[in-house]
This record gives sequence, C-alpha cells and structure tokens, in this order.
Amino acid sequence: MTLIGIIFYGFLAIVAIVSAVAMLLNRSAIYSALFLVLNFATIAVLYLALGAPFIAFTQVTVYAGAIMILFLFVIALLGAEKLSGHEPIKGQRTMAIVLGLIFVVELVLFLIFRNQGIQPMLALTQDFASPQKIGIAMFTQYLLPFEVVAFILLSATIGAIVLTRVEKPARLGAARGKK
Amino acid sequence: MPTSFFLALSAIMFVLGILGVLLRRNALVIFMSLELMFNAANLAFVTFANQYQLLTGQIFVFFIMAVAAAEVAVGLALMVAIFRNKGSVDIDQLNSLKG
Amino acid sequence: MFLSETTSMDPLFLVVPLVVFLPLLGILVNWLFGKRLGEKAIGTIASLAVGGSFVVSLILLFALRTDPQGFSVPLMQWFTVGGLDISWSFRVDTLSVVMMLAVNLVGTLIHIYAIGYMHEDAIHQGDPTRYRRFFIFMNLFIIAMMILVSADNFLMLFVGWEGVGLCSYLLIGFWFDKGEGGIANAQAGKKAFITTRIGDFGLLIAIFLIFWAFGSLNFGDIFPRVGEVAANHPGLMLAITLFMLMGVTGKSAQIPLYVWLPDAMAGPTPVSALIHAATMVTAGVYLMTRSQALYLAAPAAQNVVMWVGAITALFAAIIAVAQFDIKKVLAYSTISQLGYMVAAVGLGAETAAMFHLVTHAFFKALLFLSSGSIILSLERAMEEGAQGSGSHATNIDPQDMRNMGGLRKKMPTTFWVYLVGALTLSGIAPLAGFFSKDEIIAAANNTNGIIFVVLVAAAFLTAFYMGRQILMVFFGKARTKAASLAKESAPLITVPLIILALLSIVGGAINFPGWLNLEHWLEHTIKVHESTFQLPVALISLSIALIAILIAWLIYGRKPLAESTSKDPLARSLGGVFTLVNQKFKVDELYHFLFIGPYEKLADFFAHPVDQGFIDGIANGLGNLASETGSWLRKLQNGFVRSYVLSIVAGIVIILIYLLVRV
Amino acid sequence: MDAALIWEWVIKSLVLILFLTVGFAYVTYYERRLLARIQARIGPNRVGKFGLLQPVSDAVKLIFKEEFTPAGVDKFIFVLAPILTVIPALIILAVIPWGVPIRLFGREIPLFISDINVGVIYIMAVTSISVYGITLAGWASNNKYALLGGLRATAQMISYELALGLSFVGPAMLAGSLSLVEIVRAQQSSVWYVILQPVAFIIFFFASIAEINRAPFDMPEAEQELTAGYHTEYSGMKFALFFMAEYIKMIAISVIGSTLFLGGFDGPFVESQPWLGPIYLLAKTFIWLGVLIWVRATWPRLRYDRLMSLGWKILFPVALLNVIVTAVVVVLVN
Repeated sequence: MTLIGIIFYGFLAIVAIVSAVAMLLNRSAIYSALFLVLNFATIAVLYLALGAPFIAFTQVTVYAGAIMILFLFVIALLGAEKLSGHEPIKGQRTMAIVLGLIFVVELVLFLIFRNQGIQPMLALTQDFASPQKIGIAMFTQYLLPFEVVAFILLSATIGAIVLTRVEKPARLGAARGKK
Repeated sequence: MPTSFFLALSAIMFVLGILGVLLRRNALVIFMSLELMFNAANLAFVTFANQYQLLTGQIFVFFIMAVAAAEVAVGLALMVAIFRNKGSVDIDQLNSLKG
Repeated sequence: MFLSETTSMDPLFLVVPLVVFLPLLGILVNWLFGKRLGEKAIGTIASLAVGGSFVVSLILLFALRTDPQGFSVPLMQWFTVGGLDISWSFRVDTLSVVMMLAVNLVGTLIHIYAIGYMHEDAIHQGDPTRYRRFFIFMNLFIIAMMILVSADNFLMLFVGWEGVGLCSYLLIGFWFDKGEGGIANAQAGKKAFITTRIGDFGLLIAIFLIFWAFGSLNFGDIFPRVGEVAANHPGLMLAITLFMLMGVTGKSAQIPLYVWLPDAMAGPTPVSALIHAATMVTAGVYLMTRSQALYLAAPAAQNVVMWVGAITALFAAIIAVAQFDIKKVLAYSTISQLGYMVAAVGLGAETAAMFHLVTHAFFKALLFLSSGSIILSLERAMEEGAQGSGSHATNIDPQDMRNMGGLRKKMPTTFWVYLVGALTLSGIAPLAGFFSKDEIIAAANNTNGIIFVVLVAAAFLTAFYMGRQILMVFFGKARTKAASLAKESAPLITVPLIILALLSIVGGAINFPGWLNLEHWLEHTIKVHESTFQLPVALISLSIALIAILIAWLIYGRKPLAESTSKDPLARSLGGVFTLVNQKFKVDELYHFLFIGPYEKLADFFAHPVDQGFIDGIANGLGNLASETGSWLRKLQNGFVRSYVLSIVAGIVIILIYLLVRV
Repeated sequence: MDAALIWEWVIKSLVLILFLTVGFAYVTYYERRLLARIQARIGPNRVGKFGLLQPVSDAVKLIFKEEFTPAGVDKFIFVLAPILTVIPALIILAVIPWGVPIRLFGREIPLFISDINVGVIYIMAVTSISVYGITLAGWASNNKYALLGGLRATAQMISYELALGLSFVGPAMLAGSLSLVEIVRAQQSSVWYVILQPVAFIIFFFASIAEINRAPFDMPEAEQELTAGYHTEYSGMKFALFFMAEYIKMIAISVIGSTLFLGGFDGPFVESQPWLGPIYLLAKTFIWLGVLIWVRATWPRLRYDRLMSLGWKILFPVALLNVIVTAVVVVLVN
C-alpha cells in the first residue's frame, strides 16, 4: 500500500468520522443533514475504492439524492431545525457515552482478536460488480428478495400517501368528482 | 489497505449512529442517525463483498438502500403527521404511553 | 306373555308414535304461531293435540283387542355403545295402553278445563303473557308422559321419567315470581325437582344394575330372564328393586320423599290435577307394575314396598285431616292414595294398583279441578268485592277452607261434582273408588293383617277428611265476603268436571268382577292372580267410610265454623296434637334439621372459608402479585423512546461482551 | 502514475469547464436574441458586433454589484447554496464522449473524461445532487417566497427525476450498457435512438425541462407568485452563480439528450474525419437549445398541481410502460 493510498483512505475516513460526529453534535437539523450527506458522499467514494461503482452511484442517487433531500424538505417544511429545552432523562447522556465507548472498544477488540481477515484489500477484476453481473444476480438468485423489496416500496408509497393526506373539504371533493 | 480498516470505520460510524439515537431529541436527527447506522452496515457489507469476492454483499446493500428509501418515506410521513398533532418533533414529548 | 317378535303385526299398531308426535305438533304450532293466535286458539290446539293422542290410544286399544300380545314398534336406532344397544321403540301392550288411555283422557279433559281456568286465572294472577307457555309446557308434559309409558326399554323410560320431572318443575314454578316473598313458588318447584332427583338417582342406579345384571335395557330381554339371573345373584335383584323403589318414592311421593308434593300445589290447579294427582305421580306405580317380574324375584323388596305404601297411606291421611288449604288436603289425599297403590304392588296385587290408579286419576282430577273452580270463584269474588266497596278489601287466602263455607248454593254444579268426587274417594259404593280401593284392602286382608288394619284406618281417615272438607267448604254459612259473593264457574270449566264426575261414578266398571275385567286385560302383559270380591271386606270398608262421614258431620256439620278465624273443633279437643298434625308432623323441619341444615353448613363452609378464603385467596393473591409486579415494572416504561433504546444498546453491549469472553 | 495521463485529464477537464462557462455566457445571448426574434423584437445588439459582447458586460456588471446578505439568513448555507448549484452542473458532462478517439502527440486520446460502466447512473446521481443548492438557497434565505420556491423546486425535481431516470433506461437497454460511450457506439452501429425510442425521447425532453426548472416548468421561480423563487434574496456574484448554473444545465441536458437519442457525436464521415465529432455534437446541442428557447417563448407556465400530476400521472406511468415494452421487445428480438 502506497503512502498516497494511506493518506487518501485516512483522509476519507477522517472526513467520514468527523462528518458523522458533526452530524451528531450540531444543533441545527439542517446542518446535521448536510453533514450526513457529506458522510454519504465520502462513503460512496470508499465504495468506489472497494470495487463497487454501481453501489457507489446508487448510494449518491438514493441516499444523497432522494433520502436526504426528503429530510431537508421535511425539515424546511416543518421548520423543525432546532429544539428548545434540556435533556429530560436523567443520566441518559452519561450512560449513552459510556455505553458508546464500551461498544467501540468491544468492536475494536473484536476486530483484533476475532477477525482473522486482517488481509490486504483485494484487487478486483474490472467487471466484478458490473451492472450486468449485479442485474443477473438480482434477477436470478435474488429474485424473491427483489420482489419483496418491490412490494415493500409499493406499500411504503401507499403508506406515506395515506399518512400525510389531509382530508379535503367535501365541497372540493364533490366538484372534483363531477369533473 | 487492510479490510479491517474499513470494518473499524464501519464500527465507529455505527456507534456514532447509536449515540445519535441516544443523545438527540430531534426525531428527524434520530432518523438520520439510523441512516448513518444503515450506512455503517452497508460499508461492512461492501467490505466483506470485497474480501470474499462475493457479489452478495453488494446486492444486499442494494436491497438495504431500497428498504431504507421505503422506510424514510413512511417515517417522514409519520414525522409530518406527528408534527401536525404535537407541533413538535421532540421525541421526548411523544411519551403518552408511559406507564 | 311377553312381546312376540312375530311378523304379523296389525298395521294399526304403527300409529303409536303419534301419541308423542301429536302433542309435539301442538307445541310446534303454539310455539311458532302462538303469538298471533288468541288464547282460545292456543288452548284449543293444545287440547286437540292431547285429544288426538287419546284417539290414537283408542285405536291402539282396538288393535289390542285382536292381538292382545302387544308389539314393540321401533321408530329408530337411538345409539349403540359397546354392548348397549338402545333403540327408540314404542311398546304397545295392554299395560301401556291402559296408561295411555287414562293419561290422555284425563289430560284432554284437564286441557279443556285449563282453557277456561287459565283465562280467568290469568286475569286474577295478572299473567296473560304466560298463557301460551302454559299450554306448551302442558303438551310437553304429555309428550314426556307418553314416552314414559310407551317406552320399550329402561333408558327411554328414564327419559320420560326425567321429562315429566322437568315439566313438573316448570309448571310448579309457573308463577315463579309469586308466592311468599316472591320466591316461594320458585322454591316449591326447586324442592320438587331436587327431591325427585334424589329418587331418580336411585332409579338410575337401578338401571345401571339392570344393565350390569342383564346386559340389556330392553324390557323384552330382561323380564324373561329374571328367574335365571335372580338364581345367580339373589342380592342383586334385591338391590335393583330397592333402588327402583327409591325412584318410586321420589316420583310417586312416598315416605320419605313425599315432602315435595304438598308444596307442588303452588302450581296452577290444572297442573295439580294433571301432574300431581292423575298422571305423573302414578309413574312410580306404573314402573313397579311394569317391573313386576323383578319384584316377584325379590320378595323382601316386595315387603318393603308394601310397608312403605301402607305407612304412607296412613301417615298422609292423618296429615290431611288437619289441613286448611283446600288443595293441601287433596295433596295429602293423593299421597295417601298413592300409598294404597304402592302397597297394592307390594301385596302383589298389581292389577288392583292399576285399577285404583285409573279410578284415582278420574276422581282426584275431578276433585282438584273442582277445587280450582272454587278458588277461581273466590278470587273473582274478591276482586268484585274490592271494586264494589271501593275500599281496600281484605286480602284473604282463596285456598283456605276457613274462608269458604256455604258454597253449596252459590256453586251448585261444583258442589255436586265435588260431592261425587269426595264420595268416590271415600270409597262409597257403588262409585269407582269403592271397587278399586276395596280390591287393595281385600288383597291386604289375604296377605297381611297389620297392613289390612293400616289401610282400613287410612280409609277411615280418608272418608273423614273428605267429609270435613265438604262440610267446611259447602255447608254452613259464608264466612267471608268473598265466599258470599262466589258464583258458579263458566261451562268451559264445569263441563269437564261433569264428565269426570260421570267417569268417577262408572269408572269402577272397568274391573267390575266378572264383567269388563281389567285383570284379564292385563293378564296379557303381567302376571295376575285373580282377586275375588270379598263381601265382608267390602262391607267393613264401606261401613268404616260411612262412620267416618258421620263423625265428620258430627264434628263439622252440626255446628259449622262461625268465623273464618275461629278454631277448628278438632283443634279444640285435640290441642297440641292437632297443631302437630297441622304442621305435618314437622317432617319438613326434621328434614331441614337432618339434611338441609348440615348440607347448607357444609356448603357454607366450602363457599366461605374454602372458596372465598382459600381458593379466592390464592387467585386474588396471584392477581395481586401480578398487579404489584406490574406497577413496579411500570416505572420502567417511562415513555421516553431513547430510554428504551438505551436499554437495547446495553443489551447489545452485554451480548458482545459475552461473545468476546466466550473463547 | 502516468504523469501524461494526469495532464490529459486536467486538460480535458479544463476544456470542458471552459466550454461550459463560455457556452453559458453565449447561451444567454442566444436566448435573448432568439426570444427577441420570436417576439418580433431585436434583442441585445449594442455591445460589440451584433451585441456579441453583451454577456461579457453582464458578467462584469454582476461581478461588481454589491453582495447583499439579508438579515436573518444562515450565512454559511446562504453562500454554500449557489456553489452547490453550480458544481453538479459543471461535472455532469464528465461521462459524455465528444468524439471518436484522436491521436495526438503519439498517444491515443479518447474524447471523454471518464468512461465508467455506470455512466447513466452517474448522470442520475449528479442530477439528484443538484437539487441541494436550490433547496438550501430557499431555506437559508429566511424568506417565505424563497422557501416556497425551494420546496417547490425540490418536489418538482424529485418527481421528474423518476421519469427522467426511466427515460434513460430505454437507450441503455437497447445498447446493453450503462456507459454513454457504449450507447453512442451502439447508435453508430444501428440508428439514432430517437427513432427506436420516440416515447423515451419525448419523456426525456419534458422531464429534463422540468429538471432544470425552465419554462413552461419554471414554477420554482414563478415571478408572478413567488417574485423570483429561491433566488429572491440573492444578488451580485451569488445570483450570477445561480444564473450560470441554470444555463449550464441547459447545455448539459442538451448534450445528454443529443448523446442518448441523437447519436451524440455521430454523423456522416465522423469515423474518417474525427474532428467532425465535436462539431456534430455542438450542432445538435445548438439545435436542442434553440428548441428549449422556442418552447419557453411559446408555452405558458403550468399550474403547480397540473405540473405534479403531469409528472406523476402521465410521464411516470408512460415511462414505466415504455421500459416494460422495450424490455419485452429487446428480449424478443434477441
């Protein structure tokens, strides 16, 4: 691994962690969302490095382009950037941080002691994750999950519409019905 | 670059997501923290896909993304509905079910 | 002797299921359409149903004349369990047809009577909506009774047995919201049901034993084999018959289970007449007659039967002397007469028992219905009196004989039929009761001197209390305003009375020595030993009855009661003894002390310390434990989602620690 | 790493950006002149020959205008928003081939910046990113018109992105690749996909107009209702950036559309004369831009709810149907 590579990956990792921390700490939900977008973009680059270009661009399209935009949209729509008031649960903050630290330590220990795969990243063939291969796998081996996911999406769409629907005044509805 | 580098990054991001859920009161930010956790998991998946030379990990990530999109659609719709009722997205105000 | 399974059966026998299905049809019609039909229509349908049954019985009678052996007419297979094969078949033989005829004839007349009676009764008791139900119950009773008498096996008989018990319960408690404290009638029904159930338990055990001994419940399988089985298990036959007697004492109101019958007078009078005088209570006699073969195989049991019947006859007659309630007197009279029948069975004079059963059905129904006519009349008079005076009329008991008096002129028809009934009951020749009762006494004379004396004493008391009743009710002057206002009842009521009176007069003819002869008739079904007309016995009993009536006239007729509150002349002379008899020898109190009281204490023990204290304590304790734990755990649900997430994360951390530590 | 390769990338990128920025300037001139013609006016003709220097003077004016930041805005995002708007517009064309590879200085130089095998998805990704600038601008301005414009823009762009993305699928399926280079090559070997995919072409045309918020789909900046929509509060250089982004996007979608449906750089003799490639592409883009301006001059603005229902109820289902039909046909033909 070259020095450039280490610098490159280290830089990306730091950006990812810092953006995540910033998302965590920022008081404004809009900034949180933006930092999260930055995090996603960084991860997308890492995906490229891990030989997953399709996933990388899907990540940008779906997460950054759709999901986070929806977040921004809702935050702006509701005007819910900031909350007032204090932490109402006693000990929540301390406990959370303590547990988080233990968790990280555990995971790191796990990586050190349990994962034999402290292996170098593998060089992948050009078409390891080509759209064709992903498509073939998805429509043959994983056809059932694919259909299930499609169904989940459909039901989520309907669910979202039903949840946010405001009952229209009867007059308007009647006029529309006549037309 | 060892694959455990990516796994460690994934782990840290996951814990940060958990902390986000535990520490923030804004339901939208909690939601974002969930997305961050998803992302951490995705990163682990892609890393393993790389390590084991299997496409399955990537396809799984794809499914996770689709489900996450669905989840966000419903979740945000819920947020809007909650906001309409409560006038706030403070998750600690949604404690009507307390014992 | 016994049912032949021969192929050549007169097709007329095949109508026998109609004795059950015609009343059933009546029920269905009244049940489905009764709401829209009027009272008259409902009563007519019910009466026609029973009348139809009677016609069917006549057809069967006709059929039996050519083929007196009788047949078993199968209707359908009921069930088969192991060796137990029960089919729903009707037994048509001379015995069952006699029962059918008696029951249906009396039943039809009582139904007709009830049309008028229940109409007026509904007015006085204020229950017009229950009119339809009354007739449905009545028809249901006829169905159960028909099943009982036409049964071809013990199980079917038991079905009918329980069915009549149920109908009795329903009809005694017909005015379940009336009576003392609003529950006395309901309690009377309950008492009747429970008491007879005790007897039914015995019958059930008897049936089990029969099945155990014979491997079958069909009459046709059992009776021919009695001798063979009795030879092998003599004790078993005794047990069967004694347990059966237990059932009989319940259903036929014998000592010690007779106590329900007087209370059963709480029901409407037609019910008392039909069920508690003419038909159901005779079921025990019928059962024993039917099972004659078994009793013949157990002479000891026969003795017990004899004694039970005789003692009951005397005991009840004594109580009847000191009663004031017109229906109670008749009730104890019924018990007494049933005692005669049972004693007759014990004496081996089953034909005499059946004979008395039939005549008793006529005259006791007549007496009850006539008393009903009087009661109605008094009730009506009470109401009129209340309206006429416009004041708050004193509410007298319309059944208390002390409140009557002088009704001879006011209700001539009722008086004459009542007189006929009373004389028949007293055994005055040549009325029906004379012949039937005399036959029993004669049988006693042949067999056992003590029994003979007891029965004659009972006959004396019978004539005495009936004379007392007639004199108290119809002679003297009206002791209350209501009695002075009493009027004759409507034809719908009096006509059946007249018919029954005629039957009571001529009923003796069915076993007139050497003439129609019930004995020969029954010979085809049961073992009969010829009874002879014993002139001395007849003269003794007749003279005894006449003397008793004379004494009654001396006590009650010469100087009638002056006021409804004045003391009974007997009470004046007998004092405490009369009171004791009036209180029925305190048998109810004794039973209450011996059985009901301890039972209630035991029940109370189980209800309060055991159930409420111990079992409820456990249940409530568990509930409280859950509730306390819940209210403690509830604090964990603080409503903060993030708090829950924290515990989830703590769980994950712990699991990860485990995974790390686990090598 | 090959230094020459890096130089090659840098030069190609610079050329592209230069083309876009200069192109942006002259597209404004093109639009004003063409609109004027259509509206029977003359248009800008004073600065320079035929008014050719008009864009330069406009740019100078905007650069020297006072930067005004209203009170109450979120300053960081207020500044970030126009930058975020421009960047996607500039990078979106990175996967478009301009012509057949040429030989220069002894090396084969392909005329595209990058040929990734998910080129179409790259375009989708960048398109979806471009929403951020507008949304954030609307929110950061602390102005209800701006916010409404921003939200409208967001909703509109997300909605039409679906139809747009599905319209890409047809050509991609026909070519059997998500790479734009492959798609152009496939068109070279058969016919332009405007013939094979007329429905996708029409959907692309309308959806792309909506995607860049141009008339008749310029709801986010509907002057009559929202003054100027999301960029109401912007002035000076920051406004210029929004302006620039919009026109660059016009160019970008013209180029993409030409590439996907009109054969890209394909044209007569392009194999023998490689220099014809960029010229063909330029010409097609020029015509496409003309049509866009023509549409703007001709069609009135849609009402907002009509716009949404057009997107969701007509374009989206039709695009979906087109995908299904195409897929079936492709399977049947192969």
